[in-house]
Amino acid sequence: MPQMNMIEAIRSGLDVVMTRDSNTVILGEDVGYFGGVFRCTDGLQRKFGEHRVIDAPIAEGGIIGTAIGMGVNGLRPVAEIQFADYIYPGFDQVVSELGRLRYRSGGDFFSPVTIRTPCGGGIRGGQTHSQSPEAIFTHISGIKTVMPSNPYDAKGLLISSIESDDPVIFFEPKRIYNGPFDGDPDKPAVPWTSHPKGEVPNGYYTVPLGSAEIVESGDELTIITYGTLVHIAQAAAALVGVNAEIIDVRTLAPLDTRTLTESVKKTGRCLIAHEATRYSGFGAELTATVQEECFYHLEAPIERVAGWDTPYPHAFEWQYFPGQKRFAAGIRKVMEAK
Amino acid sequence: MPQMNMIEAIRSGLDVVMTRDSNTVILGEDVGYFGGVFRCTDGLQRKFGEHRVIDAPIAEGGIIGTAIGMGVNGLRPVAEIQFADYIYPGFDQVVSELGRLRYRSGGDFFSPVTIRTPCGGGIRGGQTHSQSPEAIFTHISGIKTVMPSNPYDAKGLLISSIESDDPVIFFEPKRIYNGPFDGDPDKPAVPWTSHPKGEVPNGYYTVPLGSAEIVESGDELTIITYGTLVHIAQAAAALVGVNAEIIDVRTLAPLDTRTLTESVKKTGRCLIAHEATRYSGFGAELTATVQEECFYHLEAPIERVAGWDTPYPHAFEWQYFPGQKRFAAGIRKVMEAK
Amino acid sequence: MTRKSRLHIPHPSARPGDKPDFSYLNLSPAGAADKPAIDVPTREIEHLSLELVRVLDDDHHALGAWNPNLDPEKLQVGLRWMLLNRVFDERMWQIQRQGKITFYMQATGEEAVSIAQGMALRAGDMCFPSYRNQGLFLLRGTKLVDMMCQCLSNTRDMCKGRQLPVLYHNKDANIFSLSGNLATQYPHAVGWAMASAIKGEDHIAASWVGDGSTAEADFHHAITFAAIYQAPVILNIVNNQWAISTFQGFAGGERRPFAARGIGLGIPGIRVDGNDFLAVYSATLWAADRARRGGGPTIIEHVTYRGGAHSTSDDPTKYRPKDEWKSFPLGDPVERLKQHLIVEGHWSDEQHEEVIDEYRVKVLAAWKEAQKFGTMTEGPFLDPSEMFDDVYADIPPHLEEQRRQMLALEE
Amino acid sequence: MTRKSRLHIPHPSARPGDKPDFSYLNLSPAGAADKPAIDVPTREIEHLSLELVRVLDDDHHALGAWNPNLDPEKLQVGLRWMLLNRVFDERMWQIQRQGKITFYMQATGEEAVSIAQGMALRAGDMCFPSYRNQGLFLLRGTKLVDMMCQCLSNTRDMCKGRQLPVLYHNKDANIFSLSGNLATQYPHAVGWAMASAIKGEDHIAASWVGDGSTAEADFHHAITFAAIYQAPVILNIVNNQWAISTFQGFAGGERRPFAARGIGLGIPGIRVDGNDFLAVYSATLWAADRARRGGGPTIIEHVTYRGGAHSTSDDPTKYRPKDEWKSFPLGDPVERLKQHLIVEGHWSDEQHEEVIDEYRVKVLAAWKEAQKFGTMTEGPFLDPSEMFDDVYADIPPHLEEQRRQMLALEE
Ligand SMILES: Cc1ncc(C[n+]2csc(CCOP(=O)(O)OP(=O)(O)O)c2C)c(N)n1
Ligand SMILES: Cc1ncc(C[n+]2csc(CCOP(=O)(O)OP(=O)(O)O)c2C)c(N)n1
Ligand SMILES: [Mg+2]
Ligand SMILES: [Mg+2]
Repeated sequence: MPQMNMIEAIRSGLDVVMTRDSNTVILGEDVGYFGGVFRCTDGLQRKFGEHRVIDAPIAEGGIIGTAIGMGVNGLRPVAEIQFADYIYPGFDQVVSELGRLRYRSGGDFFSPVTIRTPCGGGIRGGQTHSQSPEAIFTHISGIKTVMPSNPYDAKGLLISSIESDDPVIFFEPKRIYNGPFDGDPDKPAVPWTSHPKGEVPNGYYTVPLGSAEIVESGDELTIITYGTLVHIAQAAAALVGVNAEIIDVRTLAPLDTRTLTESVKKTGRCLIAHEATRYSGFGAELTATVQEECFYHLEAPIERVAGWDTPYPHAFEWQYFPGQKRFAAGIRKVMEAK
Repeated sequence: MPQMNMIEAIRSGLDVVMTRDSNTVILGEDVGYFGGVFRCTDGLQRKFGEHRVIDAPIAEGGIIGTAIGMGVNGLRPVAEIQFADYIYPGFDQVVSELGRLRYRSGGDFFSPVTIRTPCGGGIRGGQTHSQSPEAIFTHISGIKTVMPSNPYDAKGLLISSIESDDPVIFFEPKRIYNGPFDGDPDKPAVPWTSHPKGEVPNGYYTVPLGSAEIVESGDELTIITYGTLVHIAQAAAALVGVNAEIIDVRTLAPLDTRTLTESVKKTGRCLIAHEATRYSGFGAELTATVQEECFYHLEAPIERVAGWDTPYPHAFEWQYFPGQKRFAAGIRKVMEAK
Repeated sequence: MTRKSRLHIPHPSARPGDKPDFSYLNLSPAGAADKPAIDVPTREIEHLSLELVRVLDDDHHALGAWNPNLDPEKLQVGLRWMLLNRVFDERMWQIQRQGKITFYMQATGEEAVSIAQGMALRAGDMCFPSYRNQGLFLLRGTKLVDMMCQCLSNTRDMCKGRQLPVLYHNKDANIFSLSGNLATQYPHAVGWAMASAIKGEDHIAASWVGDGSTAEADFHHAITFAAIYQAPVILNIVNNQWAISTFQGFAGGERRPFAARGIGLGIPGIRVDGNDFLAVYSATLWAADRARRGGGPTIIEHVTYRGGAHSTSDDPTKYRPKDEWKSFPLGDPVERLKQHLIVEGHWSDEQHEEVIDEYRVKVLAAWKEAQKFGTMTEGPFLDPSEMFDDVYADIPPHLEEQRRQMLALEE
Repeated sequence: MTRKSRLHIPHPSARPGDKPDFSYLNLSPAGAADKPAIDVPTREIEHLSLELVRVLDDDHHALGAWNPNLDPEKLQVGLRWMLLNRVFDERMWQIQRQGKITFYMQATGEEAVSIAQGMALRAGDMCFPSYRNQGLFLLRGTKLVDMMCQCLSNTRDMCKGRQLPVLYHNKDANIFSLSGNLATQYPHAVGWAMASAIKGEDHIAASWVGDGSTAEADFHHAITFAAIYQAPVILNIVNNQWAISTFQGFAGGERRPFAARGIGLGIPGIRVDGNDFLAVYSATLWAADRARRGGGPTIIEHVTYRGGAHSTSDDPTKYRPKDEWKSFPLGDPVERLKQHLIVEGHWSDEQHEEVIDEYRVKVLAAWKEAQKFGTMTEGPFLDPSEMFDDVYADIPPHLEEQRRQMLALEE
C-alpha cells in the first residue's frame, strides 16, 4: 500500500476526482502554476491544464462567489482558501448564498462547492495563521463541515465532499500535514509513514460524510475530538494510563450523534477537546448534545479542553495549544470526579 | 417616569451619549436624513448635524472598516447594520481587526466601535430579515456581545456599550421594538407602556455589561434566555404553571456565569432558549457552562429550546419561532424528567 | 460641536418641499454617441461611459448609430411586456396594501431594463437578477400565477414558502434565485460565465444591481474576476437615482457615472438612457455580441428613475420631492416607446388602453387562480414539515428528528 | 477535457528558464509627465494614471516639472535611510535563516516607497502600512532594537509576543498596527482620515497595499468611502509585479495600470516610478497637499519590483526567472539615488560603502542588544500569563479563570 502524508493524500484525492469528473475544477490563490503554498495542488495544473486548476486573485469573497456561480453552471468547484484565518472575507457568500441556495430556491438550484482550507496552529504562524474557526460554520444550516485527522481519512472525506451535492467546508489541520503530532514540539517530527493511517490507496475510495470513527476503544472514558487533537488525545490517554475510547468526529456537521452517545453511555465519562477557542467553540455543541442524550449515564461533568479565549499568540503557541499536559489534567479531572 | 418603546429608548440612549461626548458619531445605511429604517436615529441628524450622524453607502464591510479607523482617531463610532442578516460582509473586519487590534498591538491601539443591529424574526421578513447570528460573535475573542430584552435595559446597555473601550456587537430583537411579545402573533399587539421596563428615564444611566438579570424568581426550574424569548419564557412558565426562575442573560460575552449557575444550583433544573438555530447556537455554550458548574445539582438534562436548524422560512415563521407551545413542551420535559 | 468639519457629505439636488432638479444629469442628445465595433480596444471606447447612448429623441423618433432598427411588431411586443410588468406591479402593490401579501417591490419606471435586455439576450443566456427584474421573469415565460403564488408563499410557491415575496427564480427559464442580500448575485454571474467559457460554450451571463449596491464588496469581486478572466458577462447597474433614502451620490455617483466603474480594470462601460427601450436593447446586443465573441465583460449603466417607493415598507415622501419622477428628464419608458410607435404609425392610444384593460383582466384572473393554491389566511396551506427539506440534498438525522418534534407539537 | 476553453488566463511574461521580459511595462521618459496644479479637476488629470511620473533620467539627472528640487543633504538623508532599510533586511533575513526568528519579510528593491513617502509626509499624518513598509518605521524613529525585539517576540516586544515577526506598530510615531490580513488597513486609513476631516484637523492618512491585495473587498470599500466623503487620504498601491506566485495580471493589471482604479469614482491616480526617490517624494507631496487643502483622496501606484522572495517561507525560483530583477528597467532605488548624488557631486562610492559598513555594525550591535531581552531559546522570557491581557480593556472573569488554570499547569 502506498504511504502518503496528508498533503499527498489530499493531492491524490483531487487527482482522482479531477480524472473521473471533467467538471471538477480547482481555484484559489497560488494553487495553479505554483501548486499551493502547502503544495496540495502541486502538479495538478500541469496535468489538468490551467483552465481546470485556476490561479485566482487575492479575494476570498470573489473566489467563493465565483465558485458558486461555476457550480450553478454544472461545474464542481473546489476552492482553496490559503489559510482558514482568511476565509472571513468570503463569509457572506458562504452563509447567505452557498448555505441557502438550495433551500431558498425550493430545491431548484444548488452549487456543490467544496472549500478546502488549512487550519490550526503549531507552525508558529501567529494569530493570523493559526485559527480554527470550524464552530462558526457548524452553526450555518445548509453547509457541511469536515475535519480529517489523518491521510487516509483526508483523501476519503475529500472525495466524498467534492462528490456531495451539498457545500462542504473542509478544514485541513496543517500541523499534521506532514506527520501525526503528539503535542511535543521539541521531539523530532514523526512522519506519516510510521502511522497506519498513512497507508493510502492510490485509487478511488470514499470515507462517508456524517460518520465518526472510534480511533481507540476503551471503557473508562470517552474522548471526543477531531483534527490534530485526536493524536494529542491518544498520547494524553496513554500518559495518564486511562483506558479511553477516543472518537474522531471527522464530520462536525451533520454530526454522527449515535457513535458519540453510545460510547458515553458505555463509559459514563466524557472529555471533549478542540484546538479552537473554548467559548462557543464546537465543544459547546458536543457537550450540550452529549449531556442531553447521556445525562443519566454520566458519572462526572463533561470536561472541555480547548484553546484559551484569546487570539493565538506567536510567543505562547505552546501555552495556548491544548497539549498533552492540559489534556492529561482534563482527563484526570474527569476520572477523579465524584 | 417617561414611557418609551425600545426604539425610543435606543434613540434616547444615543441622544444622551451624543450630547455628553462630542466624539460620538453615528454611521450607517439610511441613518442620517431619514433616521433609520426602524427609526432608531430619527431626528439625531437634525440635532447633531450631518457630520456626526452620517449616511453611509451600502457596504457593511466599509462601514465597519471605516468605523474602526475613526475609532483609532479618537472618535467613538456607533455603526448601524440595517439587519443582522447583512453583517456578514463586515465579518472579516469584526473578527480580524475590531476583535484583535488591542491584543495584537500590545494594548497600544484600540477602537471603541459599537455595532447596533436589529435581529430576530417575527416580522415576516423571510430568511434574510430574521436571523439571530449572536452565537458566532460570542466565539470571537476581543468583542462583547449584548442583546437587551426591554427598553430600560436597551438604553442602559447601549450607553454602557458605547462608553466601553471594548468593541460591542449590540443586537436589537426587532420583534419587540414596539412592545413585549408573548409568542402569539394573532393577539393584538401589546405596547411597552403596559410593561414596567417600558419606564425609561430621559437622562443618563447605565446597565453594566456582563451582568445577567433575574427577571422572575423561582425555585422549580431555571430558564436562561435573552432577547424576545425572555417574554415567551414568562408566558410559557405561566402556561405550564411552573415556579420558574427566569434569567435574562443580557450580555452574552463575557457571561455572568455566577448568576446563572447559582440559580441552577438552587433549582436543579435548567432550560436554555434562544430564537437562533439550535446547532452550535449560543445555547450550546450556556448548556456546556451550566453542566460544568452545576453537574451535581442537576436533576434532569438541561433542555434546549431554539429555532430549528434550517433557514427562517417566510411561510412557516411561527412554526420556526420557538413560541409558547414549544417552550412549554420543553418546560414539561425538564420538569417531568426522572 | 464647535470644530469645523471638512468632511464632504453628498447632498441630493432636492429634498421634500424642494423643486426637483435633475440638472446634475449629464445628458447627450439622441443619436450623438458613436457606436464602435465590438472589437475596438477598450481604451478607445471609454468615452461611452461618460456620454449617454440614446436612440429616441424628444419627438419620439429613433436615430443614430445605436438605432437597432427593430420591426414594429417586435417593438409592440416589447411595449406589451412593459405594460404587463406595470399592470402586474400595480395590482400586486394594491394586494399588499390590502394585507394579502407581506411585502412587494415595483419596477415602475424601470421596465425597459428588464424587457429590452431580456429581448436582446438569448434563451440560453443566464440571468442573475435583482429584485426589480420581474419583467425578465415575465418575458421568459414565468406565469403570472406562479409569480403570485411565490408572493403568497402558498402551495404552488416555487420557493416552497421560504422566501419573502418577489424573491423568485425560474430554473427552466435560466433565471437565478433571488437573494435578499444585495449584490451577491454579481460574482455568481461572473463565475457562471467563467464556467461557460471553460466549457467552450457561447452562452453568456447577465446580472443586475442597483446604483446603491455598487458599494458592496461583491461588486468589486465581480468586476475584478470578470476583467482578469475576460468572462463573457454583462454587468448592469440600474441607476434609478435612489437606494432607499440615499441618492446615488452616496454610492459614489457624484463625480463619475457608474458606467465608468470598470475602466480602471479595462472593462468598457456604456452609459445608456435606461428609459429608452431602443437604446437599452441596442447596448445590450452590442455587449452580448462582444462577450460571445470573446471580447469579455461590459458594464452597462442604465440611467433611470425609481418611479415608486423602494418597497411597500417605504415612504419616499420622507426623503425626496413627491413629484420628482414627473420632472425626470428621461421620462417614462412605457410612455416613450408608446409615443415612438404612435409617431411611426404602429400604435394608438386606443390600442394602448385596450392592452392595459386586457392585462388588468388577465392579472386579476391570475390572482383569482393563485388564491386557489392558498392565501395567508385560507388553505390549502403548505405542509410545514416541508420546512426541513432542501436544507441539504438529503435530510440528515438531526433534521428528521426536528421535523418529528415539530409534528408532535402541531398535533 | 476535449472541450475548448475560452477562459482568459493571464500569463506572466517569463517563467523560470525564460528570458525576463518587461516590455509590458508602459514607460514614459523622465520629465515627460506634466504636473498639474492640485486643484485641477480630476477629469483633466486622468492621464497621470496611465503615464509614468519620473524625475531621474538614465544619466541620473533630475528633470521635469515633478523634480522636487530637494537639497543634497535631504537626498543624502533619504539614501541613508534606504541603506539602513536594506542592511537591516539583509541581516534579519540571515537571522531567520539561522533559525533565530520564525519568519521575515524584506522590502528589497522597494525602499524608496517607504523612505521618500515617509519624508514627504508630516509627523502628524497617520500611516497604515503593509508588511513591506519597515522603512517607514525606521524613518519615524522606531529603534532597530525595538523592531528586532518584535521579531523575537521577546520581553521588549511592543506586541507582547502576540504577532508574527514584522507585524510592528508604533503609536507614538503615528504608525498603525500591522495585520496579517491583507488590505484590511485600507478602510481604516479612510476612516481615520474621515475623522480628521470631521474634527477639522489637517492631518491626513496614508495607506499601502500590494498589487495583489487590490483584489480584496477592503480595497473597494476604501476607495468608495474615500471618494464619497472626499477623505484626506493617500492610497498607495505598491505594484512590485508579484503577489506570491502570481504576477500582477492576476490582480487585473493586464489592461490598465493600478493607478487608474479610482478614476471611475473620480479619484485621481498617479502612476509613479517607484524606484525613483525624487518622483515618489514629489508625487506624495502633491497628493498630501491636495488632501490637506480639501481636494480629497489620491491613488498612487508605485511601479517597482519585489527584489527578494515574498517571505522567508517562499522560493521565487519556482515561479519566476531567477535574475528577473536585474532586467527590471526601473532598476534599484538605492542604486539610482546613489548615482544621482554621485553625478551631482554630493556622494561617492567610498561614502556609500562607509555608510553600509557603519550600518552593518549598527545593526549587529542592535541585534546583540535585542537578544538581551530574550530569544526563542534563551531568557528572559515573556510571562505567559500576559497572554490573557489586552483581549479586553479589563480582564473579564473567564479569562482570569483561564489564566489561573494555565498557571496551575505551568507549575
Ligand atoms: C447586504 C445588504 N445590505 C442592506 C440591505 C437593505 N437594502 C435593501 S434594498 C436597499 C437599497 C438598494 O438600493 P439600490 O442598489 O440602488 O437598488 P434599488 O432598490 O434602487 O433598485 C438596501 C439598503 C440588503 N438587502 N442587503
Ligand atoms: C486576506 C488574506 N489572504 C491571503 C493572504 C496570504 N498572503 C500573504 S501575502 C500575499 C501576497 C500579497 O501580494 P501583494 O499584495 O502584491 O503584496 P506584496 O507581497 O507583493 O508586497 C498573500 C496571498 C493574507 N495574508 N491575507
Ligand atoms: Mg437604486
Ligand atoms: Mg506585490
